[in-house]
Amino acid sequence: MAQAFTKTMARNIFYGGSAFFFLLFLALTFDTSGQLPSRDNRAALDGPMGETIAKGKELWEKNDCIGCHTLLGEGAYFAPELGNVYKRFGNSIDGIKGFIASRPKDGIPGRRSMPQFNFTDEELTALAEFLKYVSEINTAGWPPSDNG
Amino acid sequence: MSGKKTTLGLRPCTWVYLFLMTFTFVTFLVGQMGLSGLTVSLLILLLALIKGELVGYYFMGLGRVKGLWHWPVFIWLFIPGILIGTAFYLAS
Amino acid sequence: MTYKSQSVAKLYFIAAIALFVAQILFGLIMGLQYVMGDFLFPAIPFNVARMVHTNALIVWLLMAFMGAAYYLVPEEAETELFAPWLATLMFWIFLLAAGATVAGYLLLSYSDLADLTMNEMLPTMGREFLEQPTITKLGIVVVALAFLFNIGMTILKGRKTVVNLVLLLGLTGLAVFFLFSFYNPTNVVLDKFYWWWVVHLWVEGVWELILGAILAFVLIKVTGVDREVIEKWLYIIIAMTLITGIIGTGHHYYWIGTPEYWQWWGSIFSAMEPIPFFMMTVFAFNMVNKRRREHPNKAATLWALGTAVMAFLGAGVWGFLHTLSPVNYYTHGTQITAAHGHMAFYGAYVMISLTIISYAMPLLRGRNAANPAKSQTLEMWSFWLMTISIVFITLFLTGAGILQVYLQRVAENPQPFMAVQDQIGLFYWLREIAGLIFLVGLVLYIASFFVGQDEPEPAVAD
Amino acid sequence: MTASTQAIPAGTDPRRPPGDLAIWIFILAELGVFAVFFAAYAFTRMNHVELFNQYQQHLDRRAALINTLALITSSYFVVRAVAAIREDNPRHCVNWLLAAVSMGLVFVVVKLGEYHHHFVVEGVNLSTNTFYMFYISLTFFHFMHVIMGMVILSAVAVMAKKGKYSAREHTGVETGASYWHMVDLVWLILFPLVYVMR
Repeated sequence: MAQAFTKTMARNIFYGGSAFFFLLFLALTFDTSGQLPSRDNRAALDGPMGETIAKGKELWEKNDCIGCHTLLGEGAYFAPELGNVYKRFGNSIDGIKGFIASRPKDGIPGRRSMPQFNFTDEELTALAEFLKYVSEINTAGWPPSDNG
Repeated sequence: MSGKKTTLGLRPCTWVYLFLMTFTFVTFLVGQMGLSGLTVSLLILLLALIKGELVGYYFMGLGRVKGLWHWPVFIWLFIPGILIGTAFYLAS
Repeated sequence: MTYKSQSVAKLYFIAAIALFVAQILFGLIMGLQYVMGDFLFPAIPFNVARMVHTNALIVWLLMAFMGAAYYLVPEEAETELFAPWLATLMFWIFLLAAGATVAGYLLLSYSDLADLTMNEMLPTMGREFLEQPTITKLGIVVVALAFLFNIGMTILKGRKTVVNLVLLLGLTGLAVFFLFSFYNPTNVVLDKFYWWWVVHLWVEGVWELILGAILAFVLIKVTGVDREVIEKWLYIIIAMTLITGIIGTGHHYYWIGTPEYWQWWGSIFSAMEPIPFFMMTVFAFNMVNKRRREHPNKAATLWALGTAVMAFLGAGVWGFLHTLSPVNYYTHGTQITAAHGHMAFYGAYVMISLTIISYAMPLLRGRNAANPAKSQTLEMWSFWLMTISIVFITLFLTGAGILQVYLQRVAENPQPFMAVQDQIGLFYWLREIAGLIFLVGLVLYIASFFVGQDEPEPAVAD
Repeated sequence: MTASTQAIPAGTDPRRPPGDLAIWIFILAELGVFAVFFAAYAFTRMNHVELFNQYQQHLDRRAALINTLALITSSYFVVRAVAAIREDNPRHCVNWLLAAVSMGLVFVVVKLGEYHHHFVVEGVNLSTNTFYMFYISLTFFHFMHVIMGMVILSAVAVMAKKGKYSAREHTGVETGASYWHMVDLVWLILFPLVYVMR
């Protein structure tokens, strides 16, 4: 007699369905790759500040900034969103540099405080340029408020 | 092919097939004539839902299934049908 | 325990539980830092505590998965492990690498650790969950390959069951997608895009295959239900998982610079991601209700059912809450995400690990089927304490998140991040208290391994 | 009553849909996705009526007509294939299945022509505008289903050719048929919704 629900069919659906949707995912990825140049602000990376920005990203990673902050909403939720910090600081590179440079070495009693990283001026510029670059990525209007 | 129930010499599924083809032509002609507006849209939608139910009932064979499995295609047509109809109604 | 080589699993399980303890302790430190900002500053800054918290979690889950594989693959394949010595060797390498990495996090500043491990040669550090030094990542790849080789060869020479096949597939996927952690372009959008191929395709993809396989194995053992029935359910559940979960990756591509159609694709498919979890809940309860034997290990059955329910709540329901793009626009990157993360990880992966440990440990320690009643009672207490605590942690974080979203993003005059954090401190305190109760549960859990060891086992009623 | 009623093998549960139940779980999931996509199309159109009406005119309705007819015909052939195997005639079953697959091929060729016009000649993509986003998403997602269905039907045809099916045991044929009808069913709603309703 015909069986109502067979293991073979369940297996075929698993393999077929997974392959099908993975291929669809690859197709969408392919389209995304084609679209990214118009959204991801890569012009800045190819521009005169490109190397500075790359240096900024290295510093961003080397100091684990993502361990407290979010960047475009991803990261830890302990400290403010930085994807739009350039705008929040009034489009000011110097504002960002000044803030990072002025963190107290021993923290603030009873409150969260960003560590003092003792960056050189060049490093501060690189970080600020990196954050400026990120702020100019087209994020479909996110975040909803300048406060991140 | 002996002893099959037929109407005018055609199997029921063949009749369904002819209906589906006809309905499709009607839908196409409405498009070609550039007809638009809520009434036309809803009629086309209704026609599409009927076509869908014909496929579910006769082609998929759910018509002769009893119980819960009689309904999935009907429900599937019904809910998006209502939603699409509502959206077009609100848009006009 | 049927095969001698299964005993290697014990090492992995013990290390997993030890790292679990570390994870919870650092979680409590972080929780306190949320309300007492200067706690342990600058000795253990928040980011360091968080790295230990998340990385210990990942490593202990991997350890538990590997332990589970070393335990159940020989049993399913009905043959000894291909190379037990390799499994032992890899364990020590993995443990040393993990230990050295954590020590590096705690003793050095992160940038010094990066310099020491020559991160600049192949920069992969400093990205969420992938903070490990590049050399540790390479170590993970080596361990994973040796591990896959070992269990792959075991499966090849023995009986091929669906549980083994699915587990192997899941573990292979785990290793393959981890390779994307080595891709780190300067372009932030590309970086994030492929970062999710590790993170999402792990936890909402291949890890669920591992979860399903382990759950199926334990259910076959404790319920005695026909293998055929369980295996076809396993297939259909993991099919739905990948069908919804792969395109479901799109729910991470709303606001990171990717094209906007992902808002549709991601919303539609991830809205369906609760379905496989729901099926898993129905499946687990069905199998237990149809059980053909009363297995004396009640605690393992409880963990298995708990996994099915909590995975559905944490991953399914709490995931769905904020997965639709219009909702996610407001909740992205807030405590709502944290709430979901806690219950989903606990409900799905922590609980499945504890399920297999609960089932296998008594056997690995030379018992016939289960721990004595006293020990099981304590274990079940720890189940309820930890599970209820995590529910409350999730609820408090959800409360914090809703307020945060409102004050920071929706209100007429949105307030700055830190001003909002000050106003939701109460929720963080409550979360910390729930976390302490979780720790009590964890202590009881560990105690359950040591109490009543001289008492007889409950009778096996087959 | 349909012609095939009499040929139901003894012992088949009248409360079960034809084919393997596993495929029906899959079909329900797929239908669910399409239903949400359709509703999303309709409600998004609400806020962009002008845009949708304008770009709908850019679509090739004739091609869509051919494709609809092709899919309906193909579905009909599959019905005949199932009827043939119920009458214990595997040879006819294989022929009907191959006819169905070739109608699927017609669909694929016509659709590729349409895509060529939109993607290459017009230079449209998913990000061009909301209408094209839906048009491409819906039709491409469906297009992949057509290809998947053709693979399934071909596999069933091969099995039938090898004599794996009979009037007594032909769950495989019914399973493939159910999937293919689902592909047809979705298109029957997609065609008027995207190409005609305005």
